[in-house]
Amino acid sequence: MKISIGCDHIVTDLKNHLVDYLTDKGHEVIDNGTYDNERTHYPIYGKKTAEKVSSGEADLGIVVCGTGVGISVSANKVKGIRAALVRDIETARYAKKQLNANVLAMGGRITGAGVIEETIDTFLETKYEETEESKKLIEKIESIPMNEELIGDEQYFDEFIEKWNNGGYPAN
Amino acid sequence: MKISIGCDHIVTDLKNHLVDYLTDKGHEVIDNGTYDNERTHYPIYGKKTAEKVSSGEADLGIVVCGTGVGISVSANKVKGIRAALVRDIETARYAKKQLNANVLAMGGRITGAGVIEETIDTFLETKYEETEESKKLIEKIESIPMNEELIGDEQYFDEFIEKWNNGGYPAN
Amino acid sequence: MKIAIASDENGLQLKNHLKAHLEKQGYDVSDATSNQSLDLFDAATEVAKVISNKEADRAIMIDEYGVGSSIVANKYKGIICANVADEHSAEMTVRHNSTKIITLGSGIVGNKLAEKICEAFIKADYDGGRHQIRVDMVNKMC
Amino acid sequence: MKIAIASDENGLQLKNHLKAHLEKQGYDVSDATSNQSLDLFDAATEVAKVISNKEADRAIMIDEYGVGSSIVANKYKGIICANVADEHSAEMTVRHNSTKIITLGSGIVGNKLAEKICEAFIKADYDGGRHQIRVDMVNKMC
Repeated sequence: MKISIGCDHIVTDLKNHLVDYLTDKGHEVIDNGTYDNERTHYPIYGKKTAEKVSSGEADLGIVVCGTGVGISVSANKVKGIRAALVRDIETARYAKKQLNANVLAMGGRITGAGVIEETIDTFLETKYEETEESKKLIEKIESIPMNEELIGDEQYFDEFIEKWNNGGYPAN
Repeated sequence: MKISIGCDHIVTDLKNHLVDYLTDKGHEVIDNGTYDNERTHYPIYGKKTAEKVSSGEADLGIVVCGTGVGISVSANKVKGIRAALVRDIETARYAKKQLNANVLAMGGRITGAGVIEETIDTFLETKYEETEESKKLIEKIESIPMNEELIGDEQYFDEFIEKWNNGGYPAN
Repeated sequence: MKIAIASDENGLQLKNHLKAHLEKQGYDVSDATSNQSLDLFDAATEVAKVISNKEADRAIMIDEYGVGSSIVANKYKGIICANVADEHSAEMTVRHNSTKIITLGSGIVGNKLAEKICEAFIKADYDGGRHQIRVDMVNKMC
Repeated sequence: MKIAIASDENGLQLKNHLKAHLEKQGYDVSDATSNQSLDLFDAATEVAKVISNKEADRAIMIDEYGVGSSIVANKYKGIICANVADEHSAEMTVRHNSTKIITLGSGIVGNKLAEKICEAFIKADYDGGRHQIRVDMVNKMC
């Protein structure tokens, strides 16, 4: 499978481990960064990782940050993405099977690497089983109006980064 | 507080991180090893860590291995030890408050470092609140006959280590 | 602080348990899905509305797994919602992400754990500071 | 495979739920604390006895937090018991520790998660190999 992956600077080591883990299993991995431990901002990587999935370039996405929340919310705000933030294998199984979730999110400060690996395995192996109920639910989700301008726009966050670089946000 | 800590070779990095975490908070830490990633056996470190607590040399113990199971079971088999294997903060709080648990165990492959840190904080801060019920339960646990020969016996596992060194166990 | 609570049918029992628990602790809790049998989409949409309209400061939404409701709520502009199953996440997501809605899975978390997650969520405050750039970025999206 | 299940009063509801669930899957499940109101010490002791006497191959014990029962069961010689709250631990502890008893907290894990933990526990087999030296060490203790 082709997997799009992303993280923030808190869990870069975990993301690198997962890239190796997935590659060893024969998957092709698109690593959207971040690539080091320098302070950065999770929405950049949540958006990048999700866009590869919504465009069809990747089959599924995996995002990690400290709790998994920030990067999963960012991924979920891309049209067509259903990002499942989970702390256990069964919720990941359900999210794929019944919600056809296409991005899996976990927190590297919350969940250990053994559980994360097995949750990823389960998420990749589980097939979506369409029912009338699941179809209706996904259609309802798709019907929520979404801003599509942001897709592929690499300058989308520039205003904030400029403000950050000019000391417009506190550093603490 | 004086904290006795131990781990197996799967989670030495996590244990080292926790030693620093506890030391930075002003605790005195007895590090019972293991000290590197060379293959070894969790009962050695579960027993060592627990004995410092049962003897009164340390106030409380913390043990970690992959799932937390092996090393917590080993610690629990030392007389006077109530080793709480937990995956969440609330169970640690309960175990201290109502069972007067004196060793906390977690799995480094199961639980992330953020949750482990806050679980340790909660375990150390929570006070045992004796009730008739908790007193009776702890007395019942204490009444189970235990082998006391093993306490302080550093040769206790030698027969198995000798067998291991002579190829008496499979290496896979 | 005003707290809204909601659920679909699968989350009804845990919702009632948590509402009673939080009220016993003195919190002002209003049921956003009382006397209604909504699916998780409609219940999560209701919760997003309650937060967008500032009718409550924080909201808790329960379905069987939590994850479906969080996907729905996060599709609405300005909403930051976290599916959580542990106290530490509940606290940190408020402090770092300015999360105002959490979702819980009644099939995943037991009553005692759910109580503590809700307490940690309600007691936490947003840290602000450097975290604001990320919140600004997220709020520009969708 | 014979499976024993047991609980104190706090775990009664989840015990009955899991017994029905596992039986529906075709497992042979016997209730080691049927029609008895035991505290967690007596219930966990009963479970340890059932495993020591080989009256069951695996056992599942439920109290409100799981952790008390696991402390009790592990005080008996030859017993290796794990308090678990996730599927991965349930599988790995059988494979690596030859665990024959798990404990669950009814206040911590929800029904769906508990079902999957039990299934993972029952389906797993002990790996043997290098793990045997650790099991031998533990079994010499207490």
